[in-house]
Amino acid sequence: MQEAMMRRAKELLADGTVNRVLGWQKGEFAYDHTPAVFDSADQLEQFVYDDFTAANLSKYLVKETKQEGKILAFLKPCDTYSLNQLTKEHRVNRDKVYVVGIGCEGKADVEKIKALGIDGILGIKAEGDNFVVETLYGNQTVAKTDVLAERCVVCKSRKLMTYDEILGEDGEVINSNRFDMVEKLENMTADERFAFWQNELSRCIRCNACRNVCPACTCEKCVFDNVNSGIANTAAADSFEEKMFHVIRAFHVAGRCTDCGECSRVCPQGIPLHLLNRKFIKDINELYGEYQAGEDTDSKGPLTNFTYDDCEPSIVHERGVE
Amino acid sequence: MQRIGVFVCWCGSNIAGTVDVHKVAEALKSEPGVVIATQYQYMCSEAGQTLIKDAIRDHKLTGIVVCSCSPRMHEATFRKTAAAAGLNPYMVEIANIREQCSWIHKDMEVGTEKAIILGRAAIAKVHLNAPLVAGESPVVKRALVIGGGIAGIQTALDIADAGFPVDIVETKPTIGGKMAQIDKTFPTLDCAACILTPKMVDAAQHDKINIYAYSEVAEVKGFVGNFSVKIKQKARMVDPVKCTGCGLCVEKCPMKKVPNEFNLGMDKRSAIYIPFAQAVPKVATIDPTACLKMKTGKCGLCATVCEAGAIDYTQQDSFIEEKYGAIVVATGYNPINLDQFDEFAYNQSPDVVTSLEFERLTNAAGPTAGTLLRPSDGKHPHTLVFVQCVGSRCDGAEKGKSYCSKICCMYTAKHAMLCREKYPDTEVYVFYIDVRTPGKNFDEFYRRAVEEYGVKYIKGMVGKVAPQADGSLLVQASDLIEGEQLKIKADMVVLAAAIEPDQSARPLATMLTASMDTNDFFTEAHPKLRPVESPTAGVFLSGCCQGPKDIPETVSQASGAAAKVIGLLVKDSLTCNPCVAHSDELMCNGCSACEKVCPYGAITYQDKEFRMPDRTTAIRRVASVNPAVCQGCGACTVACPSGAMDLNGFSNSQIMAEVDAICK
Amino acid sequence: MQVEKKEFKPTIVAFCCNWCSYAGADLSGTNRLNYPANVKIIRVPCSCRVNPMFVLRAFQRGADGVIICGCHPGDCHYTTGNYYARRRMTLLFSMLDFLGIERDRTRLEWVSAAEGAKFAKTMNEFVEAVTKLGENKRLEDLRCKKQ
Amino acid sequence: MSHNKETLREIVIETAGVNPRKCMKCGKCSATCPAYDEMEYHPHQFVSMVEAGKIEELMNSKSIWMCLSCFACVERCPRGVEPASFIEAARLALIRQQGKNHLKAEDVPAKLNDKLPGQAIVSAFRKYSK
Amino acid sequence: MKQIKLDSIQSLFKALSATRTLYLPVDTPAGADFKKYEDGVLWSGALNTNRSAKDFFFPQTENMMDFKVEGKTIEIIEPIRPDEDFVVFGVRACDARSFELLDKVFLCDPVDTYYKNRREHGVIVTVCCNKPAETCFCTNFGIDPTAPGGDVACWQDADTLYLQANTEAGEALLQSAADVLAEADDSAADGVKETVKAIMAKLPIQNLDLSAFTEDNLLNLFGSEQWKKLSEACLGCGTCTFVCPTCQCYDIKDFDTGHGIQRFRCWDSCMYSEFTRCAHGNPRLSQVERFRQRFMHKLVYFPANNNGDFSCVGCGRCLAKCPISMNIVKVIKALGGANE
Repeated sequence: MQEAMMRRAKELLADGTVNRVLGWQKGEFAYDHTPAVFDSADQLEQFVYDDFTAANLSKYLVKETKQEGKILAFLKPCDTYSLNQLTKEHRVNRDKVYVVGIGCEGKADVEKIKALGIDGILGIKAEGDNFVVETLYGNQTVAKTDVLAERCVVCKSRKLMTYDEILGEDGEVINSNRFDMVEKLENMTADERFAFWQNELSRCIRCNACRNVCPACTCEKCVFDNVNSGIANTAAADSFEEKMFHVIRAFHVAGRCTDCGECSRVCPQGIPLHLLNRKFIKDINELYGEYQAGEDTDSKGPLTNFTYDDCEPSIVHERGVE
Repeated sequence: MQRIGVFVCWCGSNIAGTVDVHKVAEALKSEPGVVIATQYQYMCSEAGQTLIKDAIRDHKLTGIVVCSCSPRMHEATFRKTAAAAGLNPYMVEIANIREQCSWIHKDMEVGTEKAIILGRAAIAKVHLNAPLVAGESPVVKRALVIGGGIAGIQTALDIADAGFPVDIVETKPTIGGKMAQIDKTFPTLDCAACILTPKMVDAAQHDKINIYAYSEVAEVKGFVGNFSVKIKQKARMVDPVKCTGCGLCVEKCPMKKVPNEFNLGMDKRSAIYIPFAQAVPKVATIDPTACLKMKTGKCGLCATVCEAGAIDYTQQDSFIEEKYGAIVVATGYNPINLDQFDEFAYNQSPDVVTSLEFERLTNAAGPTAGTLLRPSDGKHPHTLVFVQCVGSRCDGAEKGKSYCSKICCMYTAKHAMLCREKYPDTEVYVFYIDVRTPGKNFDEFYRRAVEEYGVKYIKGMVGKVAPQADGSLLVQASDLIEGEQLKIKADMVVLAAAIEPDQSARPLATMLTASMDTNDFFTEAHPKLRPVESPTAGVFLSGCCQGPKDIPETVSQASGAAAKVIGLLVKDSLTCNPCVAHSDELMCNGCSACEKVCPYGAITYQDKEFRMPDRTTAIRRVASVNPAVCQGCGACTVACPSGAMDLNGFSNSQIMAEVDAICK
Repeated sequence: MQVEKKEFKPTIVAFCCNWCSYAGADLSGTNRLNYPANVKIIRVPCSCRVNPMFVLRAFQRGADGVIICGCHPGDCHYTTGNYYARRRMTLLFSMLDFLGIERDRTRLEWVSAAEGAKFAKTMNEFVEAVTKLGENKRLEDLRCKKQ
Repeated sequence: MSHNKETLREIVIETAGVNPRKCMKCGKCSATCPAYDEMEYHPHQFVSMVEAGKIEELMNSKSIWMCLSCFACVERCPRGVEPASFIEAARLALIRQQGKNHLKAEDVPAKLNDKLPGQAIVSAFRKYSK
Repeated sequence: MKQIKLDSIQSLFKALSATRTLYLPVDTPAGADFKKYEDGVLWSGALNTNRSAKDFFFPQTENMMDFKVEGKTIEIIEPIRPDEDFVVFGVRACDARSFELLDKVFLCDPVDTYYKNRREHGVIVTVCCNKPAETCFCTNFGIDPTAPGGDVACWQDADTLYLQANTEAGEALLQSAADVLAEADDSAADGVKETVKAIMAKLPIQNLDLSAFTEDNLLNLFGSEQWKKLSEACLGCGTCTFVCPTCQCYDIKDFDTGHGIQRFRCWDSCMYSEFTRCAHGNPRLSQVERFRQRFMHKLVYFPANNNGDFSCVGCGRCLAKCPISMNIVKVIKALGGANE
């Protein structure tokens, strides 16, 4: 796949279709690839695509499509949802991207490998359904499925939503069980839910990684950075501010979040932030009809829309566990 | 830091009875920024206002808080007071310590404590108030009237007579509307054409009126005082400037079998036609669905005979864009489709007609040249049955309309009376549920039909009309007064069909962002006090588009709407409500969320070049709010994730300051 | 010495739209219909002006309950504002519930300008419900607590 | 034990499931009724009698057995009042009277009029002709 | 040197926590992190904590003073300085080194009294690395993980923990737990040291060429073309700074509590667009500049002012946590020289 992508990128650079390529650059280790823009065939020698090229590249297109010329972007199905949503919100100029859609079977999560007790990873080789992990302390073999990123385990869709051409196979929308954990929480008592979130959110260090990586968070100036907004802060001074930040952030992306899972991927404290977004998605689906952000570029989002017979907020009382 | 004055009103004992006003003033005096806090028996009185004005001058106040009754009561009063003392009127905040405090609490301590908190909240808000200056937007001194019936014509004439140019857009080839199809008018029985056609001519000849006949509104942009409307002129295939209306083409046209819509299909017309003799503009129109030349390319006879050379088969729809300060909707009505009222056999017998068809059958210019003849065999009818409330006053929308169509009682009385007058040999029955005659000389008119003309009014409804083999109609009805079921052998049955708004109204309402009720009648801004205005500023209502009306009422509403339009157009500019949304362009993402929730279409986007924080320049899509259109609801401010959108007078920081003060 | 137990009086913030609910509140005053003094009203142009941020802010600053009142659906002065408010608040309330915050601390109610009695009744009920819950502990900012 | 006037009225209204107050007294039901001439009380009167609480008069009237249940009145009524439903409710009220729970076969009235088809036959036509 | 068997380590923690608060690495769903020791809390054994021990001396938010506002009067209230003694157990050599660097910032004139106060109340117990990760590169900065600093240094082998006091405070600490500790030979930990050294020799990031990062080369480095490329993917989040044991920037803010003002400081990140914003605006307007600032500070400005000590201890947290996997090692390699 990596070779095919590099070849295609070089062709498209050569024939002038694009003048830059957005992809991933080889990292220091086997798993730490960095998103990068390549502007020559020479630079493309550093290009990498494997089980660890997990970053959603679509957000970079906000900036990149303001530059001269067209850029080639290699996008996974997840990323194409984000791109559509960004196109809908006029944040990305779709005409200035040449999207090569790439099929995706799910990405591996190095944290999961480490969680298996494997330390000192020097190299990772994919061999069939397994990874052979070379470490300071000897070689180990793990099944790919055991270290699949959590968001990929409950993948909602392997279908590319927008592309100019496809490399590999396009997939299908999956009837996933991604709401299971949300449902599990919903079925807890309020006390249990409170304890759960208190524990999770208390670890937050307000590094803003979740916000800054989020393809829905592309505000010119975030309310949390804006001293005039009345809620700006750089660090959560107490548990209220932890909740405030995450609730408002989730609310601001409600109806726009494509559920790409980047927020949880990048959280240095391992907080399952995607559950907040997914709660909104689940509520929207249940209360206002199925809606998948990023499926198209023109529909009205659920929060900029209404029907005359929408449910009343008292529905929150009427359902679920107390 | 603001210099704030606090003025606590006793409102006699209304406030002072349960709130210790002295204590409130004393407590609020120590709030930051407060330089004077005082109390007085009646702040809204002349003396109270003078007290405020003096304090503003003496203490160089930059903001004032009045602790008094509801702002709904006296906010405007105190704003004027402030303005009179040279303080911006939007630097005034009211703490509602009467309706929301003294009147609901009995305990002096509780009331006083709450009044202090409400006062603090108002002080916290006024700290963040900014002087607001109402913007102005220029008014285009031209009006558009949509619909060329009597409502539209009257409105246009009145506006034009006041000296403002008016355009009438009429979808039919001629203006005149329904009234042109009517024979006589109640309760005076003068001939409709005799009173309408002079008005049509007046309109056509008025130097301030421009008629776009055979045209439709395609797009409306803009806002009160400054609408931009795209009008589609449908292709007539005839040059209206060259055509003299001589009618030779109509005479020579070989295709003469087209149902004549002006006579409701009861006779035929040619493919090129002039709807009726007094049509305005009197210009021929080619019906492309019937014209042989258009359909097969063979014919072209009209072009050959036309001496003016007006025929142009290649004509296309054309578009005109024009600016208007005001728009009047006068789209009128239509009788409802009677397909679902099978019991009246409307679709089974040509002798069952609607009242509008009956008008044509009695009209001298109608298919029978004014002689009442049965449509089926052209014979003179002897027994006529009129049925009222067909499709009106129905429960639920499936079977008909829930409302009373208002005009049927009177025109049915008129028809019945005219029938008896012209043809004394006829027997005329009117079946009614109620006879509603609340108009000047209306009941007298109805009584005349009964008393002088011997029309048989029967309380009860017709249950069934069955066409008989001999061509007669068996009408089965109940007579509720006599308590019997009647079976009448009639020659004709006339149905007073309910009326409904014209189909064009709904899409038009969408274009105008004007609201409608469930029956597709336009909603008025206030049912009693603003009956000729739509809630959408600059859009006015005339005639049946707002609800069923007879001619006199339509004409008065038309003149009323005209008066409102004139009142708008005489202004050179409009003062806007300054409490409107505004977008901080540096923070705007251009994501369109605000635009999607704006009920007024007040938000537009433009691409602008900006110097970005990283010193580069970039073209960014940013929102801008048109302050003349924005009504200040604030929906956009919450839809905006970056907080670029804020609302004057109710800004995020102001509301949060109030929250803080209350929760303190 | 007997320690007198202080009765808990919740702080309630009510956001009322200018056209219906604020007028409804005025009417309940005009009709002298009592409701507890802990309810303090903030006038907003429309229920759609209420930002979830304001609701959280109120809790942060020490509110024990927040209620939003607007025109009945279909009666919005701005035609559609309350429909947006309804969706926003439904989702916000659901999220707060998801975080384990007591459901009875938030409420949205439609009160027309003619419903002074309903306004008073709603406030009485709401205050009662919040009083039952006691102090807001789950969404409090300790720094803002009165010492 | 018989019901008092008020409860009987409520029972009939509840059984019928329609609101007699919606009637605007247009008489279209009676105008359309094929059995009109055979009746002592007519469809529009059924409605006003129910509203006025004159249920016993109705129950004792043969008119309720004259109704063919053809539903023409239901079909034509512009207000959705359904006079036939009241007639049916009055019949049921009669049948269900305490102590008279079971209508014995011999108590079922024979054909009241040779010219009229039996109620069951018309009901069957209505039911199966759709 | 003292020793204690690992199977009775809880008695050590009990003893240490008897007189002061004890913090030690505990397993969480997202790796090990410092937690307060209480009955039942288990030592993770993992030393590579998510957050560094810096947090105990320089917490993310810290109250500085209060202003009580009543009407128009303002009263200043000094905060109560935490005077609780505490021990941080299980600090790695690299993290322990970070305090030497932080001290240079906070304890030089003018002294940061808040930091100083905490330093005076805290005792650091280091533990020799037993399982270095591939991201570890402390040796490049002259740190010997087998000889960790702190007040007390520890080494552990399969069944025993060896403890050695480095300072007086360390001595006192060990004294307070003397009951549960046994004497050990001073060379008892040598085996552990050798094992760890052998592993360290195999670490992938070794012998980083830092020769280019000198004061003389400052302008060349500052003007390097590389920064643009390196910072291209940077999200501008604060992860690297907040997990970093040596980052020490903070912002001072006022919080209106409704009845007064609380003046507090909280960590700030040079990666943030609002960092060091002042009246005229922001001195570093683009992410390239902000990115450059962070690494120039760590690798050039700080050493230039501090006898050549780099402001990086090679703990590897930023390597593991950066959302887009850009880090100081990649920067050093791009600007300083290649890995030999």
